[in-house]
Amino acid sequence: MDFQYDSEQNDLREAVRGLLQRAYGDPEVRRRTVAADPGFDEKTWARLAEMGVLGLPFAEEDGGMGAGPIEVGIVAEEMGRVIAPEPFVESVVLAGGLVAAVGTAAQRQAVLGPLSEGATVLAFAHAEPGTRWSTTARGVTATEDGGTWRLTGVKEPVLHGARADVLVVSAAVDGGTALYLVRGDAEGLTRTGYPTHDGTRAANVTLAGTPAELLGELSGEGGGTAVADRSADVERAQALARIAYGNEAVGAMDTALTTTAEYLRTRKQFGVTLNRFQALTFRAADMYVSLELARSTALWASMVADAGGDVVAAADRARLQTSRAGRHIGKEAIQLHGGIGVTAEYSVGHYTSRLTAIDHVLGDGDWAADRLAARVDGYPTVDPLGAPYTRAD
Amino acid sequence: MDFQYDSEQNDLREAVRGLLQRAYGDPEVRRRTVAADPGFDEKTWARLAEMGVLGLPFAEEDGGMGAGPIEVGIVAEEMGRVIAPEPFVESVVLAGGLVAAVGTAAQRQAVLGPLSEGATVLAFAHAEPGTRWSTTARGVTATEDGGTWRLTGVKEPVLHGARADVLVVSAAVDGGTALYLVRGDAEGLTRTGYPTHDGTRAANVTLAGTPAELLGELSGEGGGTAVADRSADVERAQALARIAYGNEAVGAMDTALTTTAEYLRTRKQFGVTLNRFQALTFRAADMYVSLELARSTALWASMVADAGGDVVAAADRARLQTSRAGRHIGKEAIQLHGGIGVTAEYSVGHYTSRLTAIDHVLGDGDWAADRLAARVDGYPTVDPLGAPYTRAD
Amino acid sequence: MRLQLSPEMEAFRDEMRTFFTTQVPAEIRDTLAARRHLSREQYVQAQRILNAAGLAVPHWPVEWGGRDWTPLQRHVWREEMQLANVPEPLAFNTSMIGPVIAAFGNQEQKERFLARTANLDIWWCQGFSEPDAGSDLASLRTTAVRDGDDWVVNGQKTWTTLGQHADWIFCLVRTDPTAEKKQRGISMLVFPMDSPGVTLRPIQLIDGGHEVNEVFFEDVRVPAENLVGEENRGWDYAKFLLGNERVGIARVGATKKLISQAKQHAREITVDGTPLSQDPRLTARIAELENELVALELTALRVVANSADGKPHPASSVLKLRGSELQQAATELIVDIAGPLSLASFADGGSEVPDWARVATPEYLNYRKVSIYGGSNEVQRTIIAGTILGL
Amino acid sequence: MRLQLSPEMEAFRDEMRTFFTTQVPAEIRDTLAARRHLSREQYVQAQRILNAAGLAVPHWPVEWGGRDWTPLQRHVWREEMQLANVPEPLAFNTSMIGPVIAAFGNQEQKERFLARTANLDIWWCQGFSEPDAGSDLASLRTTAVRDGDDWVVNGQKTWTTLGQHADWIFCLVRTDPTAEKKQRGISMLVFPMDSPGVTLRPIQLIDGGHEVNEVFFEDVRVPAENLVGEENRGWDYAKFLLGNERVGIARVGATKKLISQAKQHAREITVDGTPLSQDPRLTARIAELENELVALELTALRVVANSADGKPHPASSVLKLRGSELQQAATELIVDIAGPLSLASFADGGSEVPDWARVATPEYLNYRKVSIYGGSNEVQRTIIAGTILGL
Repeated sequence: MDFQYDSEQNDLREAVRGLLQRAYGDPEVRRRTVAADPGFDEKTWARLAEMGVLGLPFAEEDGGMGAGPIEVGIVAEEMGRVIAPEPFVESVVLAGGLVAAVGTAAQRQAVLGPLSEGATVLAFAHAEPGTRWSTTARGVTATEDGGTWRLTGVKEPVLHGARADVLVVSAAVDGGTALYLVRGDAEGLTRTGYPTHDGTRAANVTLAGTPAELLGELSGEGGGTAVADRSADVERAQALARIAYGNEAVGAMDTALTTTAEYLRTRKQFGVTLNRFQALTFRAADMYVSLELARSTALWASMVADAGGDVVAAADRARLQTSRAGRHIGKEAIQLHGGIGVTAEYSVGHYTSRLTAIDHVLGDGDWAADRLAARVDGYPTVDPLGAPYTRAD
Repeated sequence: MDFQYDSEQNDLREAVRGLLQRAYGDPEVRRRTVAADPGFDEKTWARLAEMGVLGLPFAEEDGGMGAGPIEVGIVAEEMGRVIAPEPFVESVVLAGGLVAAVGTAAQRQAVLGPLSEGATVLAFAHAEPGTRWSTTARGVTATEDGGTWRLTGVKEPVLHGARADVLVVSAAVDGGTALYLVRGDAEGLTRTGYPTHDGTRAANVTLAGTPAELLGELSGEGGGTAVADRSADVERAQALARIAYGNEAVGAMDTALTTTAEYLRTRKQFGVTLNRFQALTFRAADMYVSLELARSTALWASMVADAGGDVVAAADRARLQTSRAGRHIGKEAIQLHGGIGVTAEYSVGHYTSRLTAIDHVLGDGDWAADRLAARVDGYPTVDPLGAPYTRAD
Repeated sequence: MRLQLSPEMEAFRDEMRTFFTTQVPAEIRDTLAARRHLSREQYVQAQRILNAAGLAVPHWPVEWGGRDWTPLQRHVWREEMQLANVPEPLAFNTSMIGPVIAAFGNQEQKERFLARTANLDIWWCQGFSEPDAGSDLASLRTTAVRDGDDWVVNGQKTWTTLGQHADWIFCLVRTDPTAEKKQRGISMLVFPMDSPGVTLRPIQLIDGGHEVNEVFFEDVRVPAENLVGEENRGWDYAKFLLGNERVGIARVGATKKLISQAKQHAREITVDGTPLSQDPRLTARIAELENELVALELTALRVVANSADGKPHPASSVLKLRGSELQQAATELIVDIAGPLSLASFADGGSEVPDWARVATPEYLNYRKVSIYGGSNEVQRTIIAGTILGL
Repeated sequence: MRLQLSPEMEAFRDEMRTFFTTQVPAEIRDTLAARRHLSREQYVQAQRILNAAGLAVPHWPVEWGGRDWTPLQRHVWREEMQLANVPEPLAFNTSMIGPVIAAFGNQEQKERFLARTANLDIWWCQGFSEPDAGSDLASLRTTAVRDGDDWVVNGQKTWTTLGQHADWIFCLVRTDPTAEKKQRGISMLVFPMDSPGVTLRPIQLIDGGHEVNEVFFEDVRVPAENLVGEENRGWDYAKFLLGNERVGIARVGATKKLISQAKQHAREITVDGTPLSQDPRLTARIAELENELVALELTALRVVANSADGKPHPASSVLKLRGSELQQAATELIVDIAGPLSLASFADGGSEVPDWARVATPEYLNYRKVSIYGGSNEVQRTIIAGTILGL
């Protein structure tokens, strides 16, 4: 067991941090960037590609860097530190991750190569209005007609769905949930984008007989005639995205706490700086406790993914811990700032907004806790260094 | 609507407070009293009887004072203020309340008269090992043989069960749960008493064909041949006891907070009194908030009982609120005292112990919350001054 | 001690309920129910309807439109208004400057301002907070220097709520910089927002909305007759006014409304085919919140019942503290019910996400303010610890 | 970065597990598992078994019985010991006075004390806290005045844990009352508990147990050779020692054990015929607690992994704070599972209430101490705010 980053990982962190500091070291730049479509900076996206960040988790033969979940976590944490609006988790980890996991070799190369190069943005169109955090599709159905798949139904909210060049769309088929590639300029595709509260973009994606390409091979006997159920792949890709979001949240919480501590050290009230008020400094100390516990859990979940352990269970743990910590730290960061904390002109409220968004994309803390609760009676104690989190090897 | 006590009620409070202050104003006296069986002071019990307190809720024709739930709440709060160990709630409100609600006129006079006079102690033998907070009996069964009822089974823990002169025992019969009077010296009755953590006494009560008197009339056609199910009466009597315990808890919390504030004002650390540490005074302020919200709810629940409203629902609300408040205040009172708070020689830990006991006798906060939760989707908003808490009249 | 409302109070409650649900336009109430921002015109329209019926300033002196109600009547009036989604009369007018002028203003000021203030003919805003003062209000720096028949005001105010709609401002200014205690030497001036030298800069909040402002004063000339009460007594008036601000700040009715909406929304979300409203964790959470709210309402009623002699009940400090926490908890509950739909904050046409889910998070973020403004929860704890517990 | 234990560490863990579960008498482990008090003899027996196998003082210098283990090995050793319900070597001996003597004592003291301390031939107790000092340890008043070859000690200590079993006490005493800072002028003396002038008064705790004491000193003569290290440097040794005290204070293994017991107990309680272990609220509560515990364990491992250079990791202050909270939460959980059975605290023969339910509340009440002793949680927050956040 070893909790130390190696030198390559430290180099990666430094490089990404440097790039993002240059881009968003001034919070005003981020504010301006998210104010205009597409809600992020295409140049920064390109620079991330140049650095290899956008191909980080993909195999080299697919155009990627062949790195792993630890490296993904490092990037995500650094994104969170400046709440960079580029869709790293959404596009690379989640949508790209699905293509990498399910796609044929040709699909992987066709989609992941341009993604890694920064030439395209991917989005995973899976959420459906009126329900929540599922691994299956119900509201969009797929039918095959003369060798062409056509999708019909509504996906919303789809993060970065209006900007995306390629959409990975989940759809109900006989036998489960299948995944499809849909081009942004496909016929019968209507996308209505809008900003989310944290400056991200989301969209309503309406499909009306929209042509689509099945992601992955057909399965079944005789060379494959059946469409495979991909809900387990969705579960796993979402778990990896939850872990990445956990690391992103840690980065955001770290900055929120640092900003708050700095404010307490410098802001004067009643003739003294706020750090003379013990009730406030103790609350900052509690924020630190939440942060470090969340950091440990997010880091560990990345290591579980790296070790080939039960990534779904680990992601639930990370989700629960970072959800609780994110709410605690997000609320307290504003409260300890007082009035300025709720203004858009000051940075800390944007961190709270981003933490709130992360908390609702792929399952909140209560949701994760309920999944964990359903299993607690099945084992006596948890060993985070043992099964099912580490694979015997 | 009127939240003011009338002058008689204020007089009652003053009288009870005076009596209990004389008895337990020195916490060391309470500590000595609970150290020896029966765990309370028979003289104080007699004085409470002289003051009319032990017959407070019973009809005058049954030997009581004909007072109501408000007066019961006043007494209970004053008991809590000094954590008086006399079994007012257990004997008068709960066991006595069942006799008053279910008993025949003859039974009421035979049992409640001596209870009101302080000549006897009653106990309700209902809890059964291995289960919790039920309105029904399973572990004790009743059978009739030649006009005599005999009970067999185990009740535990029965508060004041070893000292009690008369036990009200619940037992399973065809058609539900019936109630019986069992004399302390009945044959086949084995009682093993022991102290509880808060200095109260409880007992294992084992019945082996023990003769018992059915409480209340037979029901059914033809003058009555069937034994009535009394689980609704048990529910109602327990609800009234929960409300009384809520008031008792408010008294105990009030003293715990007062004691803590006094300690913060006088105890010196690092050269200054503790009230110079804002982190501590803010926590005391939060204790006050918990106390006042719990006080409002306990008082209101007494008023609901007085108004003939839905006492079970009101008791659940009071139980939830005082459970949360009791834990909060009990824990913080010790923590803010530091080491001395966990010693038996100092009073505040005993308040925490008593609050913990109250929290587990008749249902804890989670239990009450679940009962309330089962109903929340059935109404849009709660009106504490409307139905079902006030009866239209 | 008696739980039920008297028949007279029942009738009063029915009267209020009927008025609010039938006399205030549905469009205004629906906007508030949907938790969307009201326009200036809607505020004015609603208040004038209330004022015409004598329901805008019942707590004022009878001479100026008050009703001489009992505290319980006022409580019921406010609760029913909130439950009916009727916008409350503008606090700056009816709870702040109005009562101050009624109590401390001269006869000319009363005649000049009170009726128009009650009717929202004048829209008032508050000039108290300053950037470097925060919770330490008394350290304000805006000055007013006497010059002939005028005061000349220079300085800056901030957090001026709805200042963009305001006709007039009531302002704390330092008139005696040499005073020994900083609380002395402060006076209260009132003047039009279009006075030369007044500029307003909007402050955007994290929900994207514009409800507060910075206000700058550069050599603003204010006639001496616009001094309220006595010179250098402004701090006393501010304390009087902030005491009024705490009235009704528990906002029990508004939070009840949020919870009842939350229950409705939970029926619209399904998880694996089951409505979220049947999820035991959610119902348990609602039950806990509702119970806290009942406890708060009962505490408010206790305070009301025991403060008829005009002295505030000690427990009244609980109302702001817990009231703000419960408002925040209710907004958080709705975000969590919306779940992923809560991301669609600024969706417009073409979205299938219901309106309530769109506004959920902006509202939640905006509501972080309620534990900060009007005396932060830290200030409330200081009051409880100091005044009540003697710490 | 790697999650798995190395094969060597796996083997080490197995070795520890096997040793603890087979070499320490079941009677002792069962007593601890039942959360009953151990006798003095049981403590001594267990520690001697560990010491004979080199498992009592692995963190000491190798010369005195240490093993030169990595921090991870020590962590695994402690965890496995707790999971196996093996009583840990007496902290006063192995984490406190032993390391101090090893680091600061003279050669004669090392030879005189260390082996017997490791083997619990001497049972040590701690004389630090005083009634008027509390968390402000440095304001201690017990004095030692030099008189010929002796120190003469007068004063009073309190919270002396298991002092009733102790052979010797290590004591902070004021040797220079004129020192400018109160932290200077303090020295550390060791002396037998049966020295003339030492008296011990038991303090009963709220669970009815006797585990702490007051210790009074009246003209106790202590030979000068019993001064540890240098005169007036005692505060440095105390800080060194209290730093050690924090090691392992997270008590993750012990809390894990409590939670696994709680799960078992929940299967024994039925509600309307259904085991409590299937109650969604209970399982959710356990899941939350378990997750917090995993996070704490991982944080302990991070601290361990990153403190091989001897410098404590900043996050180590989290361990005591959260560790105590989780221990308390676990004891509360068991009380709540026991429900009404938790009232049968001091039941004996003739009761059908299971033993675990009887001890539940006394243990819960007793455990309120863990957020107070060894540096209260308020002290921990002060450290975090000051040292880590710079506040």
